[in-house]
Amino acid sequence: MFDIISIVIGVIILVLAFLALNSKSLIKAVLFLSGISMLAVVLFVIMRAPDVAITEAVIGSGLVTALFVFTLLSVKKEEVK
Amino acid sequence: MSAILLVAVPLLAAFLSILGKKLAPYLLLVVGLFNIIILFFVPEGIVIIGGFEQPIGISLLLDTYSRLALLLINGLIVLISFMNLGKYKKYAGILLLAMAGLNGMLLTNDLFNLFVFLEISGIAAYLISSSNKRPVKTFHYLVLGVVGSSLFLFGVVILYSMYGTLNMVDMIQKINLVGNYSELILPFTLMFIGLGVEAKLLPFNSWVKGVLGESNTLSGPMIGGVYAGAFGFVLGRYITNLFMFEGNLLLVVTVLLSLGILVGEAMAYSSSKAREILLFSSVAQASIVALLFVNGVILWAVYYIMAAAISKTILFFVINKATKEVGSDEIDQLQGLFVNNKVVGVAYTLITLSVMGLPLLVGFTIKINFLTQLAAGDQIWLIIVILLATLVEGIYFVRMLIKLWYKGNNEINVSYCNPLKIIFVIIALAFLTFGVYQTPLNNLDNSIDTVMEVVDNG
Amino acid sequence: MKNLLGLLISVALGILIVLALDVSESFPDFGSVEVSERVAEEYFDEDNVNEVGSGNIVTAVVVGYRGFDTLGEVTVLFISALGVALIIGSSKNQKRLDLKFKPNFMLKTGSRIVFGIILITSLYIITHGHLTPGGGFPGGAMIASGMLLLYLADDEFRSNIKGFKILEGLAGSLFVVIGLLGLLLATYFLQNFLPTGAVGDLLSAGIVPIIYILIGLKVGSEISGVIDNFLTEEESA
Amino acid sequence: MIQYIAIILFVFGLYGLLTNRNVIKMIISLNIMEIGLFIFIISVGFVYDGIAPIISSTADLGLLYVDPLPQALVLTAIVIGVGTTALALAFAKSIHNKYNTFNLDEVEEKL
Repeated sequence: MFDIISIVIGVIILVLAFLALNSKSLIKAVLFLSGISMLAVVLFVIMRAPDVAITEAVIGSGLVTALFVFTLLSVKKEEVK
Repeated sequence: MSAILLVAVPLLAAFLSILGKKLAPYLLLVVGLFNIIILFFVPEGIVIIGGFEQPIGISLLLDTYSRLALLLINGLIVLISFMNLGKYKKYAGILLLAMAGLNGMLLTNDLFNLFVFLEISGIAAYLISSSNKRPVKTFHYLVLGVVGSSLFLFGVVILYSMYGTLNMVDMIQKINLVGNYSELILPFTLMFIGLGVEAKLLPFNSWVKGVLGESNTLSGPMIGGVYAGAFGFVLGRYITNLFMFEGNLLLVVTVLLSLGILVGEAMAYSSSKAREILLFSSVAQASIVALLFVNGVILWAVYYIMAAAISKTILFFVINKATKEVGSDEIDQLQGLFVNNKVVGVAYTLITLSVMGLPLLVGFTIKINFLTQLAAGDQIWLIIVILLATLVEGIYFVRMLIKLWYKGNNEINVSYCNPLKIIFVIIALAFLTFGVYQTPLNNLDNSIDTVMEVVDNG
Repeated sequence: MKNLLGLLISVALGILIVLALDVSESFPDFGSVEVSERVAEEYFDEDNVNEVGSGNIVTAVVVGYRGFDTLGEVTVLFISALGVALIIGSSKNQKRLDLKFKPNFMLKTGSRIVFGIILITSLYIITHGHLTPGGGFPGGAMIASGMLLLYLADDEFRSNIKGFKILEGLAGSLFVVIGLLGLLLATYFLQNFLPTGAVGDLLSAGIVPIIYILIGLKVGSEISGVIDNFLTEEESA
Repeated sequence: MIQYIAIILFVFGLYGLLTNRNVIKMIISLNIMEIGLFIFIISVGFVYDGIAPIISSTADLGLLYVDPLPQALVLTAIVIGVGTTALALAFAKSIHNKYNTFNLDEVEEKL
C-alpha cells in the first residue's frame, strides 16, 4: 500500500517538475512549483515526518508561492504603465 | 570565557544593531576588537554546546589551527571596517553577521552546523557584493553559492546515513574503523565541490570575475581577502582531517587544481585591468592552497593563506580606491598612481613583491619551505607547475608596478588618508621582518596538528 | 547546444549518484534503517528524554540537542530579511503597490475575522511546539500568512513595520541572552537551566518552549517584513 | 523507491538551472532541487512501520520510531531555503528594475 502511493505521487511530482521547467508563462511555472511542494508535503506525511510536513505546507506552498506571485505582479504592473 | 563567545557576541550585536541603526558601525569595531582580545585567552580543546556530550549535541573545536584562522579573519574584518569607516554605514549589520558566520564556520566541529554557517557567510557575501550595484553578477554568485551548499548538504546526509553521526571527530573515528574507502568517494566529492565553489577552485569559480571585477573598497577586500582566507582554512581542515584522497581520485583532484593554477595565471597575464589581475592571481593562490593541503603540507599552507589574505585585502583596497577616483581600473588610466603618494606606493610594491615570492620577503620563505616539503614528497610535477606560475606571476606583477610608478600622460591625484598610510607601512614592514627573521615561523611547527591529535591530548 | 551539455552533465551526475549509493553496502536501502546504530538512538534514551523533557523528540533535537543549528538558522532568516530590505529599499516613504483591484467592504471585514482565527491557531502551534508536531517555524510562518491575508484583502493596509523590526531584534537578542544565561548559570551555552517537569504536560521541557515562542515571533515578524517589502514600492511622488 | 524520485528531482532542478536563462525559471529550478534534496534527507531516516517520533509519556519509549535527526535537519534547511529564495527574488526584482527583462540573454545585449 505504501509503495503504491509513493510511486503514484512520485510520478505526478516528476510530471509537475517537467511542466514547471518547460512551461512558457511564468505564472504557470510558479503554480506547478507550489503543486510540487504540496505533493512533497504528502510524501513527508507518508514518511512519518509530521513536523516537516506542516512546515513545508505553510512555508513551501504558502509563502514561497506568494513571494513568486508578488514579484511577477509588480513586474506585470510596470509593463502596463 | 569559552570559544562560543566568538559567535554569540557578534550575533547579539547584529540583532541589537537593527534597533539602533546609527550605532551599528561602532558596534562592529568594538565587537571585532573584543573578539581579537578574547582570542588570546580562550583555552584550547572541545567546547560543548547545550550540555550534551559530543556525538549527541554540537561542539566547537579550538586548536592552534583555528586560533590562527580566527585571528586573521577578525583582524582583517576590523581593518576593513576601519578603512571604510565613513562609507557603507548600511552594511555594518551585515558585516557583523559575516563575522559571526565566518567565526562559526572556522570553529564548528559538526558537519550540518558547518552547512548552516556556510549559508550565513554566503548570504552575507552576496549582500556585500550587492554593494557593487551589479545585480546580474551578484545573482550568478548567489545561484552558484546555493548550488554549492546544497551539494555539500547532500554529501553530509549521505555520510550521516552511512555512519550515523554528524560530529566530525566521531565521524573520523567511525570511518577509520570501517575503512571501506570506495564508498566514501561520492560524499567526499560532493562536499569538496560544495566547499570548492566558495573557495574559488577551478571549475566552479565563474562568479569570481563578475563579483571581484567590479568590486569597491568594501566588497573587494572582504570577498577577495577575508572570504578567500576563511574558506582556505575550512577547506584545509576538511582535506587534512576528513577527506582521504587516494588513487585515481587524488590524480583527478591534483590535475584539476594544477589546471586551476595555470588557467588563473594565464588569465591574469592576459588581462589589462588591475582588478582582474588581482582576482585571477587570488584564484591561482586558492588552487595552490588546496594543492598544498591535498599533499599534506599544513604549516606552510597556513602561512601562505595568511600572507595571501592580508596582501589581497590591502591590494584590493588600494586599487579599488584609485579606481573609484579615476573612474576605471585599466592600468593605462591608473598610470603614475604612486607618483604623488609615494608611501602607499612603497608599501604596495613591497606587498606585491612578497606575493610574487621575492627573497627578503615573507612570501619567499613560505614558498621555499613548502616547495622543499613538496620535494620531500617527490611531487616533481607540482613543483614545476608552481615555479611556472611564479614566473608568470612575476612578469605581470612587475609590468603592473612599472606602469603604476612611471608618470603617464594624465595627472592622477588619488588621496589616501594618513591612518591608512600608517597601516599599509606597518603591514609592509611586517612582511619584510618575517621574511628576514624566520624563527617565530618555525617554532609553531609542531603545534599545528590534525583534529584527532587535539582530541587525543585535548 | 548548451541544453545538451546541461542535460549530459546532470544525467551523468544523477546516474553516478544512484550507482554509487546502490553499490555501497553501508548506505542502508530505503526503509530498513537501523536507528539504534545511529546517534539518534540516544534521543530515545530514558534519562535524555527526561533531561530535555520535550514530548516531541524532533523539537527536542531542533531546540534541545542541536539548539546551535536553530540559532544559526534564525540568523539566516534575519540576514535575508535584512538583505531584502536593503535591496528593495525600505525607505520611510513607501506606499502600497496599486494592483488595480479594489476589495469591497465585505472582504476587508471578513479577512480581519479570519486573521483572528489564524493568529490563534498559530499561537497554539507555537506554544505546543514541544508536545505536538509543529513549533516555532510553522507557527511563525502562519502568523506571516495571516498578515499576508490582510495585505491581500485590503489594499491600503500597511502593517506597523517599526514594531515588527523591534519585535524581531528583541526576540533574536533574547534567544542569544538565554543561551548566554545557560553559559553563566549552567556550565554550557544554551544549556537548560529551568526545571523540565514531567514529559507531556504544557509547562515542561525547561527553556525549549520559551525558545520556540521567541523563534515563532521572530520568524513571523521577519517574513511579514519581507512580504511588506515585496508589496510596497518607492513613493513616486 | 522514494529515494530514486528524490534524486531524479534533484537532478531535474540542476538541469533546469544549467539550461534556463530566465531569472525566475532559475529560482524555480533552485527550489525544485531543494525540494528533491529534502525528500531524500527524510527518506534516509525512514523506517518501515515505524511511527512518528512524538511521545506523550516516557512509558512508550520502547516502540519502533522513525529517525528524528533528519527531520530536524530538514526543518532548518526548509527555512534556509526560504531565506535564499526571498533574497534571489529580491535580486530578480532589482534586475528587472534595471534592465526591464528577466531574460539574461537580453540583459547581456543591454550591457
